[in-house]
Amino acid sequence: MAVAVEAAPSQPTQTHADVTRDVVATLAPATKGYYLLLFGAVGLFLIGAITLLLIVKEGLGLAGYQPPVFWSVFITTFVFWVGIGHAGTLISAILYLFRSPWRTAVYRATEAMTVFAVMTAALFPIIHIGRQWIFYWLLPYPNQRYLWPNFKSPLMWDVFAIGTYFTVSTSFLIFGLIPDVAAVRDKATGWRKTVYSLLSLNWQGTDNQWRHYSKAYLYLAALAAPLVLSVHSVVSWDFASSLIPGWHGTIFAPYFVAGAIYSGVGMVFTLLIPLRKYLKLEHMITDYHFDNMAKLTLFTGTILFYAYGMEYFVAWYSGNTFEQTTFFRRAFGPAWWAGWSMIIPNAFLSQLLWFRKIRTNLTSLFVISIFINIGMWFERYVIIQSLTNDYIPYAWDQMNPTWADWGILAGSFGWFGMWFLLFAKNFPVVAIQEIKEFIPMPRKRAGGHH
Amino acid sequence: MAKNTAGVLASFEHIDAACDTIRALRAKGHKHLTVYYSHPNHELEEACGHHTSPVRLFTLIGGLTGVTAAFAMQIWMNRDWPLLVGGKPIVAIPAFVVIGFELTVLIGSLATLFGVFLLSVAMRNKGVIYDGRYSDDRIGVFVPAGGAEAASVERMLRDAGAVEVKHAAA
Amino acid sequence: MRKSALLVGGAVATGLAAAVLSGFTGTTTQQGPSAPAAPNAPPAYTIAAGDSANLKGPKQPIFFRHDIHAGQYQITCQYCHYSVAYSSEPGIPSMQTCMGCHLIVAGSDSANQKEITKLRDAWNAKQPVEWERVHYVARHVHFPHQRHVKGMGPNACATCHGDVARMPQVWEVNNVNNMGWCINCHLERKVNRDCTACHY
Amino acid sequence: MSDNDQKSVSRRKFLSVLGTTSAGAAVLSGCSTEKVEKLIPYLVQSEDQVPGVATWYASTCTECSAGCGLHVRTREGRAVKLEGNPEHPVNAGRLCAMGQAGLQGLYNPGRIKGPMQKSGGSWRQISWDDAIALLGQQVGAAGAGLAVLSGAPRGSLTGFLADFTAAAGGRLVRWEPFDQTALRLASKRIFGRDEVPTHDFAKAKYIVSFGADFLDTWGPTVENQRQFAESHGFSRDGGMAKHVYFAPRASLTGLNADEWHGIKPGSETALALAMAGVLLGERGIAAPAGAPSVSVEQAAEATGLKAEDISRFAKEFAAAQPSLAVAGGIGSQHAGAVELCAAVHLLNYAAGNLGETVRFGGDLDRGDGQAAFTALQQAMEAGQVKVLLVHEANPVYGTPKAGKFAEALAKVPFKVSTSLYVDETSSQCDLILPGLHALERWDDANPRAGVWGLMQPVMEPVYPNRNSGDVLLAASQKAGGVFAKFAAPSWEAYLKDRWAAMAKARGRDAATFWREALAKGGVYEPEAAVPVKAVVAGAVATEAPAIEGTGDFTLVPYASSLLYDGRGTNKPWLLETPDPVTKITWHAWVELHPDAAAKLDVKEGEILKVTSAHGSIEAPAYIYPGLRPDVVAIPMGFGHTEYGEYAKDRGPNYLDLLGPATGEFVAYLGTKVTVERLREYRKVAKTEGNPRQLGRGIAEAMPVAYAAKGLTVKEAATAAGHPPHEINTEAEVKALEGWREGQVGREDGEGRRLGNYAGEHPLWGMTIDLGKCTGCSACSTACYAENNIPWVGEDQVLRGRELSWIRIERYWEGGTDGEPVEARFVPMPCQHCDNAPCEPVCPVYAAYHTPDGLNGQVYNRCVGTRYCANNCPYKVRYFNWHAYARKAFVAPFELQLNPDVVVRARGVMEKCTFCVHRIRGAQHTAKVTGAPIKDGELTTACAQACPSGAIVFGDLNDPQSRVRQIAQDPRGYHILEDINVRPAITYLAKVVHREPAHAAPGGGEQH
Repeated sequence: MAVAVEAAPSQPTQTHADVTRDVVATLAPATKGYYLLLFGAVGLFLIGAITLLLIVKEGLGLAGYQPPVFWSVFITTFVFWVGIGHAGTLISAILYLFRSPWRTAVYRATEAMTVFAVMTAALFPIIHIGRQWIFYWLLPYPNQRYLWPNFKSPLMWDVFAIGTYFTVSTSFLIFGLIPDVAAVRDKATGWRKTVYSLLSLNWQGTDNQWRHYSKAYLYLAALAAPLVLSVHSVVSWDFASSLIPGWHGTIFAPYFVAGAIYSGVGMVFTLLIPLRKYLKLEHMITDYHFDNMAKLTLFTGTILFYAYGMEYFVAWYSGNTFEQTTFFRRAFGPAWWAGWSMIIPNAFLSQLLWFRKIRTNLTSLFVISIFINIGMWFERYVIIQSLTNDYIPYAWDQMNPTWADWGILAGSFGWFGMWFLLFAKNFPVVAIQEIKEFIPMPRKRAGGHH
Repeated sequence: MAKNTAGVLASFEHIDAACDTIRALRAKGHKHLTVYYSHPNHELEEACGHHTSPVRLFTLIGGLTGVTAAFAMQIWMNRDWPLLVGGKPIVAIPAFVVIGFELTVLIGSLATLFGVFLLSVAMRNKGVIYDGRYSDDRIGVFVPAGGAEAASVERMLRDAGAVEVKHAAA
Repeated sequence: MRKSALLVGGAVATGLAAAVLSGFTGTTTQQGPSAPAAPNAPPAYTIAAGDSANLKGPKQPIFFRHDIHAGQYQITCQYCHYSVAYSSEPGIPSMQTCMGCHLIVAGSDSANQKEITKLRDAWNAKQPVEWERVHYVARHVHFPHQRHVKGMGPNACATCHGDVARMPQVWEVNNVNNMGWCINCHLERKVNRDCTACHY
Repeated sequence: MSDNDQKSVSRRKFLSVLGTTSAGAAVLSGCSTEKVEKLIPYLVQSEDQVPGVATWYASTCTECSAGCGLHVRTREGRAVKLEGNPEHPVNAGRLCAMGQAGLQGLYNPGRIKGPMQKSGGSWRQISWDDAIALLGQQVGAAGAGLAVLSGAPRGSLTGFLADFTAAAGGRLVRWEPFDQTALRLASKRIFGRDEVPTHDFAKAKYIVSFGADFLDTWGPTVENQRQFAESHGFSRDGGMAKHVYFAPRASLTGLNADEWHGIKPGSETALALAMAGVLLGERGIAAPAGAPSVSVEQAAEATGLKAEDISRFAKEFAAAQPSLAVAGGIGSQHAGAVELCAAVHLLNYAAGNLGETVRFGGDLDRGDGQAAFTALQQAMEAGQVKVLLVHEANPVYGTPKAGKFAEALAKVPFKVSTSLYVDETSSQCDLILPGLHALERWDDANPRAGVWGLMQPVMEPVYPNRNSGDVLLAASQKAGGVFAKFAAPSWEAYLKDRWAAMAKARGRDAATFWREALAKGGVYEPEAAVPVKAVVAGAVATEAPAIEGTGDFTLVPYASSLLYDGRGTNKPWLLETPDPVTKITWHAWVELHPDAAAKLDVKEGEILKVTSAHGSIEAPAYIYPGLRPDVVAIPMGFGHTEYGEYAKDRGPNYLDLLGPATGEFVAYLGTKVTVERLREYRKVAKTEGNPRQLGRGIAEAMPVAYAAKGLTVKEAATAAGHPPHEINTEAEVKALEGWREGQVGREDGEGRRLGNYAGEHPLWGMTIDLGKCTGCSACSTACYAENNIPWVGEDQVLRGRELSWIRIERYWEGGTDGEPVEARFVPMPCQHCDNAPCEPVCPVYAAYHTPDGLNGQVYNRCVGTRYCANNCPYKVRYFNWHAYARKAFVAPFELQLNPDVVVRARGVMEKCTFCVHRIRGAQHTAKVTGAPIKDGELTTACAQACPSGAIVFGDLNDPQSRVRQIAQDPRGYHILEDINVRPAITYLAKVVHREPAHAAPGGGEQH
């Protein structure tokens, strides 16, 4: 991982007490602006919910599906959200194993983002199937028909991959929260105290608890780390293991993982930059953190750049007319606009991050991050649109999304935003205990510890 | 609710002081100390001198169960009602690897959590008094001691630099 | 064997969700074809139509006594269910078939006479009797009776429909609209278990 | 079939009740498991109806005047499928799309449910007795003012109508818009025979068509196509006939020609005469007296062809013995049509084809011609017609508006219609006595000398209406007087009498004769061929007829083989089945040549205003390379203002542009029009994506020279200098070779646990001969009928969501930079790949492989992830985006559903099943009877229907089976072979009459 290993410039002025105080302060009663945002999110979510009801009643035909395009916006959005999740796990698990100092301030927020993103993504396999009410047939449960699902199907792999990812990342988040919730509990009063003490599972931070805890945290991180690579690889095999030109690519797994982290970090910027301002965490989440995350963005963005180039090169070099047609039309076909709104933000915009000025300027980062989100959504859209022109020219057709597609998309953002906002106001979005780990405790004798 | 343990609870501000005290107490034969601190800390862990946590066993067993179960399930279910798809063999091991991996991770991590819960929450020593500041910026050392012994322990703790000492009655 | 297999599968698969969901899909406790109906048909054939409401099975417009026709008088199933041997459908006896006998046979006691009168009235009014359906399979299942009768002999009927000859009023002994029920039998007899054998 | 109709009908009533409530009838519950509550027994057990077992009746198709024989499959007393009668001389077991769709006329929701009388401009239901009384009274009073306009096929009814009108001194006019009047008159003029000759395409080794669309609408198309496939379909020993087509627009017939030349409209006569001249010269025969002669140069001048080409055609034509020239199609029916047909007669005469491929004595069914119609109309205008009975005809729709037939009709005091539907004509009448559909009534048809087809009621009428024959007989009794003599108790009795007479004439016992006829579907006797010699009476004008009006474009209206003259437009199957040429569904369009479109800067879908001296219409544009740049073509059959919900609002009626019909026939081709852009758009609901195959080797073709050498497609390509682009490496190819064994091994091992079907596992497969396929789309309509496929309507077709399990792909070859455009048709059903990509991706095994090699699709297991459809390289999987079946099969359409096939619910994937229900049905029977399934006794609906016999289905594991033999033909290839999905369908490459050098197999150009 190409991240700085220089020690975190921890703020000498800060004591452990300050950390606790500042973080607990973020849980203070919310302002009007917060509730406005929250209601906005809930509103979007309701739009999605109503759209879904109509779809279940009337049929998927409400969406813009146009054979041979049997998948479109729903799967696009599904992959988009799964991708978002990855940055969180990367920062919280992999960087933990790498002991990279800059993760501590941001990992809690990104971890939460992961959980909620996967929560959103997990809805889509249900939304997008034709008979939503029997989605559970995808699970291997004993039934009177003696039927089992088909484990050779990439979609089954998906079910397990997403299920595992959701469970593990959720428990990882909650696990990390326990000591912090305890800390909050000890500051809280009234009914909040009771709630938090329930949630803290009576955590007291005894030597015994800590010794199991830190080991377990290490193992959990070790288990979660490969998920960062596996989950999106599995998702990419939904496409790569088919034989559709434009899907059938061996580079898909690394290409998707890089894309996932890229989009994830993009979303982290989009969420953290305003959040930091709103919760007044400037002295905990600093330019130093953003700079490092920007470097991560640059790194993954450059991998994407390479992957895009490689896709075109392979299509040309293979001499395979199907591949060639697909990629030609991706850039110059009827849907050229989608193709370019994928390539420009992802491949080219990310290259701006070579400049430290841009990396450390939050405004530019924020703007870029918005483009990253759009670009990455379109990447998935464009890849899925390969369906418009596969083997049999007679069957070719273009498709246009309808209100139903946009309704569900909006709903997914509402659903995600709703959860994230609720979390940000009720749980410490910065890991108290881990920040403290990097702030030396006062000593009687002079000199650092041996 | 278990009855309280009688003993002395000292709060420290300085980590080196706390560590020295703990070592001293253990040297004097106080085996059942309870040390409170707000974040994972190596010095204190060393001072308490615990062995490595057995939680890793849970992880290992969980992971192994996961991978075996995954393959067992897939192979058995495919043979239970064999259907030809795409000219692939009924038992197609390569296709099963993914789920094999996923279940390893899933059951492995669930087992780990279970382990921690068992060892540190369910089995935590009840009835030992606690102070809210230990989750903030103080280190607490609780020495189970009663009667006369308590007094000597308190004295020693204060000398070691405890900023505050409490007594817990049985 | 299958039960244990299922348990293994269940445990391995997805414990809780599975347990809950299998409830939705009506996981049946019934393993394998159950024995023909218990000999609970009353010895004397003297049940009044009024009682038929208290008997098992849906109440029919005419209290037709399978136990008398098939049991007491030993009329073979195929006499009435004429097409079962060469069609996927067993065939419901036409009113003509009924009248073939009941032009003469008027019934032994008043209760039976009352029912037979109903039949004759319907025949004179040229109105077919609308029987309540007891056994059915879902639309997406094709059950070829002829093939089963051929394979399992003329007494195959009881395997699914139970010992109708002892039922004053027919009830659904086995839930035949239940895939597990079919599969158990096909497994036992080691016969075709291909999906498109029934589903097309 | 019982003799007492009333009784058997009352039986069928209960059968139909039973059929709809039980006996596994496919109802719209689709995959749901809703319970059937009642079991309704028959009142009387029918001896010919067993629940769950199909009963077949022989009948005759009345969709057009060709009079094909039918086998009607009924289940529980409902007709569920129409198939050709193999014994019938005309169609020999085959059936066209229109015929397949006959069922939709039977079960059409637009059918009138009882007699209706118009009072004060609005309809009111009346009882049959009142209706008949009213009719009788009117007819009785009409006297010589009685007139009957009938579009019914020739048969006993026509005979009766003749007597009926004659009795009162009235008139009967038989009106068939597409009868070949010009051809008939030409025969009269050249050979002195006032009849339409029969043609034998099977014998012909060289076929020249001067705008005669014998695969679309000209004559008995099913017979033509069957014979055409016989001569023009390639066979190693028999070679392959050549087909040249001259017309301003390439119809389906034109697209199946080896050479299409869009010559100047009206110049065909000169061309035919010039060719005849060359022939006569070649063979040293004297031209018949009075026969005009045209030099090759003059012809070249007139047509715009090269002189040497014309002589080439003539020489090739002469060299091939026997050959065949045909003319008189709708698309080229201009004012000079009689001259054209006369010239073509001379050409056939010169080539010595008379008695060989052109035979007289057949006397094909025909109407009385436009002259008689005009006379009737004048009488109506003159107020001489008191009572007009319109029977199975829709002249208000079917004649040019400028002809003012509607106005004439209004002048008739009492107008009666026997129409089954409220159409443009019946809605103008005073009394409607809805008749019965051909499948519900007793009737017969006499399409040609020696062929008498019977119709019998195969089911209880859908609505309690009455056979027009019965009605007229009853009315006659009411009318009394001169009509009293029509005293037959019922039409059935009347019919039997006539047949008794026929029996007598043949010295047969009436009862047996009748019974045999019922069983065989009629009486078929060889036509008595009449030898003719050319006696040219009357001159043959050689110059092209004038095209009236002004404008840059000549209007070419043409009849579509699906909608015909507009009678098909109320049948959703025919509207949803794409037009074979343009692939457009549901709505009318205007065809422009690419150059013309470029000149006007018109894009597809732009609404064009086409204006003639007589009116103007508006329809979206479709750019079609098979046109002369100086013509616009418009399909017939659209523009209904009545005729049921399906027919309405489907675009304009081309007839609004034509002038009044003068003379013996309507000069469809003969109007100049101007075309004007309206800058409004209406997306054309076509099912075609990219019409070029981009060198992907989907529709392969090879020159006849190579085919004769027995080259494979790849060899032919290499020989033609286009070595195929090899994707598979040697190692891969080796792997493929070993693959089949591996597969079989697995089937033996684990296949056994899956159980076994009757006997050894068959391996079901199919071959499709592209050399024979004409793209007529009969197969896809048959598939709709067999498999309960719902139609989705125009808006869904625009979204590409049609569910046609077997689609006919039409690819263009050439057409660019001057070279002629070639069409290649590829029927594309599910390929049932051994290595199917759709199967492993289904998470619930809804798509999987059966032990007998089918690609199974279990609807009720499908959850609708649609991955299978994505992963299908042939894109032959179709998804139920909405509850299409529920929307489509409104009462009484649901009665036509095939009980053996599940109706698919919303949210599930569906696709071609190789008619698995037929396979399983045959296997059940085989199991019960113990007799194994013989090759050929089991086939799919598409293969059964195909008039060309291009599709063959069978067991590939049986070395004797026909399909196995054909699959080993050197021309055989698999589409997309390189991706190793191992399809079960083998296509035989099309064979073309072209110089090897020009033949670019697999479509030359890349994208």
